[in-house]
Amino acid sequence: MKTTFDTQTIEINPTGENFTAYIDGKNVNIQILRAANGRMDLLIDGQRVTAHVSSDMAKRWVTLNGQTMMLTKTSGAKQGVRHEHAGGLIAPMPGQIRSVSVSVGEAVKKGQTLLTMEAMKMEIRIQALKDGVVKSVSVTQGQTVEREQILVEVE
Amino acid sequence: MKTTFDTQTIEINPTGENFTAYIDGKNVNIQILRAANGRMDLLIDGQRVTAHVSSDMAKRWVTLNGQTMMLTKTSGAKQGVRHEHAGGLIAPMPGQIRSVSVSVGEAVKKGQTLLTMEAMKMEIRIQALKDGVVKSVSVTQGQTVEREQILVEVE
Amino acid sequence: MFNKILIANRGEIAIRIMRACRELGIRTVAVYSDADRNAQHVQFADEAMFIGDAAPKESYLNADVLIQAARNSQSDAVHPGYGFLSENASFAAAVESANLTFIGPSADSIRAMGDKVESKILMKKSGVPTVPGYEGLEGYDDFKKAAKKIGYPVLIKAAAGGGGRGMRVVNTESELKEAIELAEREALNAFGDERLLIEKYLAEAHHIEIQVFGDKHGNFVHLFERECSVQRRHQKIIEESPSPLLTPELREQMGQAAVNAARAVGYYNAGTVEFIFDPNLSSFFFLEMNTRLQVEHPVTELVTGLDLVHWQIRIAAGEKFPFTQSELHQHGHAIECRVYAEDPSTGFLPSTGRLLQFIPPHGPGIRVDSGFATGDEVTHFYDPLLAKLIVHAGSREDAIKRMKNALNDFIVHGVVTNIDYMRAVLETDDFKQGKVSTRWAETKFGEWNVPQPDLHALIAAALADVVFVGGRAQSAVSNETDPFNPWKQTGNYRN
Amino acid sequence: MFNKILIANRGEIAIRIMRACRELGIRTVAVYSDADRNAQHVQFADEAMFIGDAAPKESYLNADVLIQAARNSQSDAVHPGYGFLSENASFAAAVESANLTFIGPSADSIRAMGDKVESKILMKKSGVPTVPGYEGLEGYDDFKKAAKKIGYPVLIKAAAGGGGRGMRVVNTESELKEAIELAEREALNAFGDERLLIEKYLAEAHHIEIQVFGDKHGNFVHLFERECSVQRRHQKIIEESPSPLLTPELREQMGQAAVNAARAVGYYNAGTVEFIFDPNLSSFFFLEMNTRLQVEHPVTELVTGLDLVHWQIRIAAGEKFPFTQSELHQHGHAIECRVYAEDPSTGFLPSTGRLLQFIPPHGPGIRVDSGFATGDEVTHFYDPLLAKLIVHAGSREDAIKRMKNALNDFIVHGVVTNIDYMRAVLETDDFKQGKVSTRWAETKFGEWNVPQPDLHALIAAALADVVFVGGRAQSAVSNETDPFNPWKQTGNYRN
Repeated sequence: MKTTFDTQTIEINPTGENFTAYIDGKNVNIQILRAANGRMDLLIDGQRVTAHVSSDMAKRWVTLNGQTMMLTKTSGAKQGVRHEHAGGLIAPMPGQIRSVSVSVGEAVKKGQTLLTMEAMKMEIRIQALKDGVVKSVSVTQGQTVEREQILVEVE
Repeated sequence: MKTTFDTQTIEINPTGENFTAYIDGKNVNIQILRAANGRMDLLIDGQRVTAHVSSDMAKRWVTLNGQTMMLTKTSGAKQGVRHEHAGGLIAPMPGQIRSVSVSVGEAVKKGQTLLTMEAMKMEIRIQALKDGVVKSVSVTQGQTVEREQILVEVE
Repeated sequence: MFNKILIANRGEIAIRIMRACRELGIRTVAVYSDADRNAQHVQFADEAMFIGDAAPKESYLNADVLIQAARNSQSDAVHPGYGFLSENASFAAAVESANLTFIGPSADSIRAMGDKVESKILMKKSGVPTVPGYEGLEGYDDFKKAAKKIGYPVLIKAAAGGGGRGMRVVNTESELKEAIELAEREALNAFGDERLLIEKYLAEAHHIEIQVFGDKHGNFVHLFERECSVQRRHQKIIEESPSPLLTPELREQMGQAAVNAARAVGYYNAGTVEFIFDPNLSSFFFLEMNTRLQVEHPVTELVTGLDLVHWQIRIAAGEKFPFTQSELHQHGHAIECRVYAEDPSTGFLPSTGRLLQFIPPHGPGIRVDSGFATGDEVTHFYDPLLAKLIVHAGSREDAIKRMKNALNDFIVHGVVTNIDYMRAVLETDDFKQGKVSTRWAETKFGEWNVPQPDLHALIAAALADVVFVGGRAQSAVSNETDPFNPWKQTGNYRN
Repeated sequence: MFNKILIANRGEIAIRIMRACRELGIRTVAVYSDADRNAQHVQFADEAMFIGDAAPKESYLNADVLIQAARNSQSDAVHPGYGFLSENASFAAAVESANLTFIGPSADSIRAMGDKVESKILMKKSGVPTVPGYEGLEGYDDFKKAAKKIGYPVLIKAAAGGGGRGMRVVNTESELKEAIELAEREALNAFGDERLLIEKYLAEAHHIEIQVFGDKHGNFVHLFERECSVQRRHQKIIEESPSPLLTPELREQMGQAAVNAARAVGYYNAGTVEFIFDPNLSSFFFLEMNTRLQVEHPVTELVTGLDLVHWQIRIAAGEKFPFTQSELHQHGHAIECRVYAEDPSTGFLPSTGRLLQFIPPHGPGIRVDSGFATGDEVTHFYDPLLAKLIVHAGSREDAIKRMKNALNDFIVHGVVTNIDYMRAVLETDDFKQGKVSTRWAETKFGEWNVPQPDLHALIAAALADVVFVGGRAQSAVSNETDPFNPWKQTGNYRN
């Protein structure tokens, strides 16, 4: 089975009772000692490795030696998931719009606060990344927004 | 759905978003507040009840208010699962037969040690429940036995 | 003693208070907002009352509804926990007016200490050293003048508040105006009071606080210090006791100052007097008094062997605090790490989502206070504190090692946490030597880079898709069978 | 300090030792039998070595294989834990001969104390009070005469052993012969030595033991007592420290006697001197010395604040024990309950099976040392100890309350446990008043009746079949989908 995480492609193949992983032109031997409840005890080329793994849609959470990493499964063509839109400012986290300071057509300067939102008791300022003109404002005061929702576009 | 545990029969019926349990000629209202991972938070006739429940074949393990009980699902006709066989002595737990002191046809007295087994580092004596004659010996020294396996019969 | 206590809070602290109630044989009533219907604290309580919508103002900050819930459930006391209404004098007064006991100090004590302006003036009068600064200013020009006199950097903070909200460090005059506006708005929003005060910002300051206890019979003791200097965005993340900086003499002086502060406002129940400590001057300045249980109270519990919540309840019920100062001692060393759902690589922005795995560590000397379990949702409505991880060991060195191992064993999947970040902090020489000041995380520790997945991580992620088909590693519908047979999925790959 | 330690044990104690190693920065090597391939202690270690078949003789009691495993893994020390080969002098000697450090006392000390006959004679010589009785008897007639002289009831026990194996109380002469035969066989099987000794059986005896520590530089201290009188079948189930019976004077005398006992055999590392204490006479008698870590060591760790396993390792590495007797103190009160897979309603017969749910409690002052997790199999090959539940609180009264709540929160499904039984013991007036002697459980507490399922239990069981179709509550194959969506099963029944 071939899978791509972000830009890395890896192929897992069963070999009798064990597996091999093909990655970067090399084969790695894997033996599963135990796999249950989101945890795997493995021998990778003879080295004991314990990994906790969880999945949520395309995301994979992996903990190894106490370090947690997040990987994103992609089709392999895309360079990961894009988090910015051209000139569009997106919500960094879910929350509520507290104030909108600009309207469509208004000229704004780099660093100017365009709107503020509140999340987890914090006030967050959304500021212009460049000088420009407001192309669209997609939210109103009091509105609840989701993470990565586009709030305002500047061009 | 009608279920019998040991000798008690209970019928669970959905009523809209909730349930009723019919037992001993009475109806009890049940509301499920949450049910996940083997744990249920219920309102039973308005009273908050938290139960942990696990199943293993016909056995149901239930913990309520810190007390754990084991129930056995039956067809309803039987009076629970029988743990004794007429004159037959069964292994109280899994283990290994250490010695067999009697043979078929031998007369034995109540309390006489018929065989010994070892389990979890303990020596357990299997003794005659009544005076009688050994009808069968089903195990030999060194043999591993399962819980409730018949070891010897006296009649 | 009380028969039933309503806990006007949520999350880990609600559960922690309920544990104490259970141990004292007192029934517990949880309250919950719409977002918390299935929260752990609701499941943990003997009874639970719905109090309104998810937004705090509609539920956990709604005094009337909370008091009504206490009356409807026939509770005889209310424990406010920390945050929310815990330092709201009107709430404390309203609880007492409803013939319920408020488990905390009197409304007057809260009021006296809650106002950062008034309390600072009172402390000056009582001979408790305070940070140079000004109170009662009005209008931008006054602030500008004051800041100039004090000298930049200055600190602007809410007169009514605490916990870093409504607080801004201002480095130059050009930042002053917007900082005041933002702080006023946050203060108004968080505390319903937009007044601010301005102080000298001490760059190399350590945050050292003293736990105090007073009973209703006029007895006061302190339970020694907590060093809380590891902070990000003025929020504590790692606390410990004893402080690696204090000499026995300084500890004694600060303890006495804290008791004096408490006595000045006729304090009873648990409280914390926060000081700024300047290691170069070996001087301490009164910062504020928190008139409630602190988040970091467990480190004090571990080194003193006292259960602070038990004593909060007992004192509220009129019991005398049974120990004199000389009977209290610090044993060993305790450290707390606050595990937050936040991303250190994006300026500690909160992270929300469903907890796919939530496995706290355990073992000798390890305590975890948490309000979450696997499968729970971390929402954006409330504080992103997932758990408090606290360790106790014979020495500071052993406690640090124990904490590093405990952080290593703490598995959280589904939201980004600060676990790796905190372990990296513990591994610095500055932390080991006790040199971390309150601005250290921003100025010295620097940027945090997320560890990049290595070969083993890629293999594990890819293998999980093969091995756990239909199990944990896949949220799509499939043919999971018996979740109690760990081998069913791996078929003949079993070793 | 060591680089790598092989732990020649399994279960909770192997994990507990590995935690200490991790904290000291030492790599760990687990060993496992065929039955333990997937055991928690194997998963917890840095490395793991297979040592043989499930039967202890073929694996955990096989000294040659264990030493070979230590050499193959390039370990530089071996920790034996408790049980198995921990008190086997030949093993200790063989470990040292293989140029590995044995983390425990010298083979000579083990040998001197391991022989119940020789050690009793040595203690008599050293002025440590011993129980009236006879050693070195041969043949039934000698035993019969000795028993008559002492007066029934008498206690027969293995000269080589401990932990209740090979031990029999004999009430009348008619029981004597079979008791000797059984005890000899058990002793031979467990210790490879069938010699027995006979003693007066003290009916109202309390079991009080003193933890001692010696280093390799001739320093000795004791870490106070543990009261271990709650026993069934001569096996401890509940232990605590301090003992509710001891006065400071008696504590001091017993501590001194224990140190004398240790000194008499040139002891180093952790050891425990067990005494029988007669509350009517206020007298104590030497019972035996256990030359290893005890199961119940955590209660001592909690009241003294010392990590006993850390100190075992440090002392084995040649460090000096850094505290003098006067620097050691008891803080608060600690209780341990041993959670066994056994059925109190059938004479404590072990219970085996797969753990369908295994949810240990947590919270302030609660510690759990366990070698099991949900999904694990409890087999008949080894000791049925599922977990040690240990609490620490300010007072004995608070500790009892804390323990009752912790037992309440401990969920174990799949095997029968003694949890309910232990909670019932804690609720008796005798326990509360510290009056429980070693025979109390059998003679006073009486028969244990399993709680009968009530209406709510029936409803919960029946409802689970409806709600959890395909989930936890059903072992048959069905259409479980996403185990992380708790609502998928309940469909529109969700509230």
